[in-house]
Amino acid sequence: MSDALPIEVTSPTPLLELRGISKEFPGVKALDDVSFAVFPGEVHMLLGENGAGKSSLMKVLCGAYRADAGEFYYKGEKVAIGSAADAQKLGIAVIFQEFSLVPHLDIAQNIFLGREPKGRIPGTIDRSKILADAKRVLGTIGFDIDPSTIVDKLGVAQQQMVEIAKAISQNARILVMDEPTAALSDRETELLFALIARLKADGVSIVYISHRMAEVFALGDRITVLRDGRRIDGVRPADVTPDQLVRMMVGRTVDMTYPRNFADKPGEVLLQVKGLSSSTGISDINIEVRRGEIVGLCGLVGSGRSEVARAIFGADPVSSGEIIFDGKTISGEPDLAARRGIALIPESRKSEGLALLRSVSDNLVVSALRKLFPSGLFDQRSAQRTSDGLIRQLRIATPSARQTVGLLSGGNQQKVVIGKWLAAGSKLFIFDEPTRGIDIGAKSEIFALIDRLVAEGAAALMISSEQVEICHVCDRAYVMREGRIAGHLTRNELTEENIVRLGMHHA
Amino acid sequence: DGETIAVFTKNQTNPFFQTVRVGADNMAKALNAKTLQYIPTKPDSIPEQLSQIEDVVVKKPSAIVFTPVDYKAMVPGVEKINEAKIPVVNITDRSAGGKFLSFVGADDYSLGLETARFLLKTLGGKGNIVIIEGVKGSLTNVDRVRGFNDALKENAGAKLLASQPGNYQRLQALQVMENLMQSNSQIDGVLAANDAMAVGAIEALDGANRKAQVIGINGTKEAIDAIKSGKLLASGDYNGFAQGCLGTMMAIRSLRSQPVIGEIVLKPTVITKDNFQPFDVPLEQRTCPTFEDAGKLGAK
Amino acid sequence: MTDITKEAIVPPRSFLSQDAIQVFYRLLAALLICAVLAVLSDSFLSLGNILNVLRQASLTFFIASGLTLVVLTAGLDLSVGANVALSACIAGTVIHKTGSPALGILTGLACGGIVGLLNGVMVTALRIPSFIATYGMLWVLNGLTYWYMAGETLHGFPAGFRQIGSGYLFGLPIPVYLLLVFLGIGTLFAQRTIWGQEIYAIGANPVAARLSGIPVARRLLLVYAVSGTMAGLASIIFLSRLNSAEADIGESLTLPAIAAVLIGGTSLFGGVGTVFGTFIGALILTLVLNGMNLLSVSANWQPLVTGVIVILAVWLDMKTRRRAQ
Amino acid sequence: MREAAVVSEPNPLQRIPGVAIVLVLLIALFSAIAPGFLSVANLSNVLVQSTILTMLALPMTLIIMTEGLDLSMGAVLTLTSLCVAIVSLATKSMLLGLGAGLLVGAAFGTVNGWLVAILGIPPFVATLGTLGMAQGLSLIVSDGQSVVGIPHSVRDIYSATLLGVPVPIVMALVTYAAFHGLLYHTRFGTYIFALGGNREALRYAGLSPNKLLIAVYALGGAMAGIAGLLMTARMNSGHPTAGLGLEFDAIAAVAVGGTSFERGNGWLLGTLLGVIAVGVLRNGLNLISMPSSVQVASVGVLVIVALFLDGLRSRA
Ligand SMILES: Nc1ncnc2c1ncn2[C@@H]1O[C@H](COP(=O)(O)OP(=O)(O)OP(=O)(O)O)[C@@H](O)[C@H]1O
Ligand SMILES: Nc1ncnc2c1ncn2[C@@H]1O[C@H](COP(=O)(O)OP(=O)(O)OP(=O)(O)O)[C@@H](O)[C@H]1O
Ligand SMILES: [Mg+2]
Ligand SMILES: [Mg+2]
Repeated sequence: MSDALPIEVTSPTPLLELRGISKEFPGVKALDDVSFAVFPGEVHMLLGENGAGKSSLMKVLCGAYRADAGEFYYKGEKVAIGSAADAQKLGIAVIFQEFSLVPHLDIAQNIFLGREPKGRIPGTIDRSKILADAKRVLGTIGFDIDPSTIVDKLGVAQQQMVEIAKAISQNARILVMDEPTAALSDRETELLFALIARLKADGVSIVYISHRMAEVFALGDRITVLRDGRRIDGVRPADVTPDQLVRMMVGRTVDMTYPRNFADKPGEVLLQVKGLSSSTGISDINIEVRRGEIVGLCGLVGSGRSEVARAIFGADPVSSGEIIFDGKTISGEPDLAARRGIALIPESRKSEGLALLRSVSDNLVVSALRKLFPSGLFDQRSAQRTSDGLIRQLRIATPSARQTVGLLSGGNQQKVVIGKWLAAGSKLFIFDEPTRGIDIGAKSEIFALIDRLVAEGAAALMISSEQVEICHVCDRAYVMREGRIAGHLTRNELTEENIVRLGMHHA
Repeated sequence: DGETIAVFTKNQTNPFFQTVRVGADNMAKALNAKTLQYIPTKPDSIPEQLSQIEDVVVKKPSAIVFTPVDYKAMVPGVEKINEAKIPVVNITDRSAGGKFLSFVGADDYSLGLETARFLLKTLGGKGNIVIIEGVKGSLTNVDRVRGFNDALKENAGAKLLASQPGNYQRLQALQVMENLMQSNSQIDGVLAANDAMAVGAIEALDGANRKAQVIGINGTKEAIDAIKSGKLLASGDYNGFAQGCLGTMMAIRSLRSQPVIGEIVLKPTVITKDNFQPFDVPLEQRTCPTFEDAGKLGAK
Repeated sequence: MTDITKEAIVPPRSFLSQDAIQVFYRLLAALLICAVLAVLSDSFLSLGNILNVLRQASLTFFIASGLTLVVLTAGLDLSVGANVALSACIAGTVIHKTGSPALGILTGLACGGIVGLLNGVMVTALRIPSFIATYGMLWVLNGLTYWYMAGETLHGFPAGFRQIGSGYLFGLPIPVYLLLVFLGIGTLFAQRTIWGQEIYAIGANPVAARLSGIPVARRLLLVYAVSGTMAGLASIIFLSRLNSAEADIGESLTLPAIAAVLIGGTSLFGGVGTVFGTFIGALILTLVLNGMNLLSVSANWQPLVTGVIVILAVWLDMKTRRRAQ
Repeated sequence: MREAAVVSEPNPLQRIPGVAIVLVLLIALFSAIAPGFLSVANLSNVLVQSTILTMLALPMTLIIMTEGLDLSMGAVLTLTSLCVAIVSLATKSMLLGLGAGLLVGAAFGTVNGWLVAILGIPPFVATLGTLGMAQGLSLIVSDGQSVVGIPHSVRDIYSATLLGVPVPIVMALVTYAAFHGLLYHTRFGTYIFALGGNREALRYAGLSPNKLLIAVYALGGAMAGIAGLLMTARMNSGHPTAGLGLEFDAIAAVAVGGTSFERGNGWLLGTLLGVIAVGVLRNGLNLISMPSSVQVASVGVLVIVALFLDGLRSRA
């Protein structure tokens, strides 16, 4: 493996080839006879619906899962990838969808976990070298931060950057990125794209999983589409339109413009927030949401949008200000807000949204227990019926309502988080990044659902980093900057340009 | 006058040691001295009593009245006291080492022997017997059970069915007894190494509507009550009150340069329904024996 | 829905829930121990002995059933034993002073419940991890009890009161009826009420539970109070069964209760387990001790055997659980 | 804003852990009211008394960091203490005794690790089981009796001094230094953080979490072996119940010291402070002759107060 790689994008032999990979979980055929090839120096996009098997294929590729059947070829030679160590020897590095960082170690220790430079005394670590090395790696991806910072103190985006640094530091020939931008802000996304370009120039192959069409066409050299565990097709971006790609992924046509039936006249005021401040860093927030409206809440990552959502829901303590919902002032814990009819779909599905060890059904009914069982007596059958309905409605790919929710694919987990509030009969839905990690088909269905909800008299407050979405579906939007409302945009003013302008620091 | 006597006992849960402490307090009050009680927070904890000794040595009380939680393992502690030149009297369990002014205690072996003999005599020297043991390895238990067994050996007609641990705990003794009754249809006598276990065994017998003669050891108030009501055959008097009194007395006398008795081993008394009256007096109303009585009670 | 998606959805293989399967395996383990004992000892299979075992298991079960709820929320209550001791001593005093068993029972339950509630307050309002909060509480309660009892023993209670612990009704010991009642109530509460569901949800992920609109603090208070009240109930049974109480009765009750919960298949990480499993756990522990008494196993060997059984029981559980998945 | 919170230093007062505050308060209080508390002899007492618990609490910190627990430590300590006594009695050699203690301790630790890592039994249950086994073996090898008559060389370990410092304190300091180095400066230490924080990360890094886990538990057992030597030396005998329940003291010290039971966040110095705080409290209360029932409760109050202060701090 010491021989230099031919930097030849059109090399006839793939760098790595997977043939006939199958992988079955109880009740789920995650991969069914999938073949997949990566050529040197290409960015290979891997697309598919939620639960199509993308992450599973990559986990097989990097040795985290053992395939039931299939063969691996490295530069045309048959190899075995039975463990993470095997994959590493072949120069494969992965940035997982779920973080693989150790919270109470610092950035440098995380980057070089298992590959620490040896100190003078056996067993010890050369502290100055590890810091210097980390600094260098962080430099190559343009991430300026002290490598001795403890990872637990970092935000999601920063953790994602460390994750990337960790993969880069392995000098991999093949780099797998599973939805790397889902948690990144625009600035970090740009850094990442620049990095990808550089790696590509160095002959590194990149497998890139994403649900964002724009990225597919901006970055991809080749595209492989999976559907229900099968390989559907391999194409070049130049040869397809987004519509065609989507049809390959979902097997039908999807309207990607998120149609909305805007009401002529907004309804009565449902939520009124007056001068809200909280120790989490937001101050003097004034927001109004009327029945029948979808109101956007935009701004840069870290501008405090989630904090506003949490404060309204009672999840964070309010230091001053007033929240009037449906004519009455509310203050207290989330259970009070929930009972009055507010729903919060939080931004982190794993830590805040789901009981991963419990079943899909348990998770789907948990917020609606009081409504479904007013007598206080719980009935498993009726809970199951309710969840079966939601599973159908949201097209959640799961073998049954009894499946453990932690075993679903990322996007399907997100659907469960959304689904649990549908049964509760809430009046105001606060969505914090509801479509993060959700495939295009599901996205348009979810927007159709929100549209239906508000048409029936509910309202929604929606936080999203994808400004296109905000512009398409919102009646109007507030833009936040540094913990305050920086401006308000009406339907007519709602453009990406305006959002960015208002949201920028020192605009 | 005004001496402080540090009194060490094994735990705060066993009623026996409460009688020791009250005895010591009574005597100290009578002699114009005062006591400081040291009890491990975890019952019978060796490391803790060792620490307490080390702490007390810093405080330098006039004298110490000492019950080792373990007679062998506490020897280094006693040596620490000796090194600090604090006079110390050993009560209850005889320490395996160290220098003491005096020892005041009862003889566990003969207590076990005598109470068991009494039971066997009542049964006419024969019958099916079970032993409920205390905490494995504690001096009191070893000697008492040895006494039980020797009494059994004297009576060829008596048969030992089982010897099982109740750890000096009422509930455990009750459950052991319940279980033993399942496998033994006829149990005539129960030898329990303390009163709490004896009473536990009686509850088990009552619950199964079975009868057996039961003895315990310590002479606690509940045992006396049970003897009065005829449920308990007898209890060996361990006489903690006298031990506390006499131990403190010896310590104070030595501080005042009065003569002391080097060793007082209280004679075993078997409390039965014929002689319980003197024992049926509330603790607070009892009076300590005098120095002259001490000789009669069992000085060697 | 497209046809392909439909294919991916395979119906569940078994109509039994995972919990039911686990309980079944555990029951099997208990029966296995019974079979071994029946072979080794003639007296084991007598009706008397079986009732005996059930009655002995009941005390552990009362404590452990409340504890199960706490463990389901990913908490732990190390103070249950000390709570039993204090409640028994206070209830005993009340009966002595007033002569009214009813008043004594109420006091015992209330005392246990209040201690539990205090645990709950420490865990929710003061945010002290339950393991530590209840460990601290254990010592505070011990101190209180030692001080209150001052080395004395309470004994001698009215005959009527003593029936609760040692009486029979239609040939069955009264504690066995109580055991069945609380087994039923506990199971219904955990499986068939929305509070039970909420408790499972809290254990599985407290943050998500809070953001799902569950009043987490109130439910936790409830759970700790119930655990305390069950300790109070156990103290009453203890009192009437042994006709006496002293300061150190709790010490030997805590670890067996926790062991019963864990052998019963409830996970310390919360969200998984059943009250019925705990019952079987208590049963297994009692069977082992009963067997060792019947077989006259030397005292020295008893902790060792118990330790091995605890590990074996849980290991078998893990094995079957893996297979079932 | 959270971004700001990362950069700016929080109020330094808020960063002082609860255990340090409690310790300082206790020392101030007892200096004022307990005669003799500040004497060198007494302070040396407190430290010497804390050494055995230190030996248990340090490895317990590492075990808790792996989201584990070792309930068997007290019982294993008891067993190793007996082994030290029996072997040194038979061979008249302290070193052989220590060797036996270490061996038995490490063996038990390895069994714990094996049960937890390979069989996947939850640590609480696995070590509850081995607790029973160690306790049973202690009773069996000693037949419930104390083992006495051991050579003087063993006893000297506890009572001797090195350059005027009692040997147990020297041993504890060396142990602390070793653990500090191990946890914060070696690869093994790094992996301990990962065992509790993110076991998957270790697996992806090509390391075996199972082997590491076993090593951590084995270390705990071996330390119980060393503590067993100290215990035997302290009692000049072996006793079949001497160390029972010490594991809970160790766990309390770890918790008081600010190590959390989740996600591999541990603080060794805090553990040391926790051990000393418990020692100071007991010693001071003995010196002022506090009634024993209050002493019993005070340990509970200490634990609760320290954790409460920590909770306040983390919320601020
Ligand atoms: N460990 C597992 N056990 C059981 N089922 C699994 C497991 N891992 C994945 N699956 C199932 O395999 C299927 C494919 O999942 P995978 O995570 O590969 O989807 P994905 O394409 O990455 O989806 P997403 O876009 O939502 O991340 C899903 O139905 C998922 O529920
Ligand atoms: N400058 C930053 N770079 C990277 N991550 C950040 C930054 N600022 C905050 N974060 C982290 O990003 C996450 C979201 O931030 P926060 O909730 O404060 O703002 P938001 O506007 O709601 O952002 P989001 O778009 O993620 O909802 C948090 O976990 C936070 O710690
Ligand atoms: Mg995925
Ligand atoms: Mg956010």
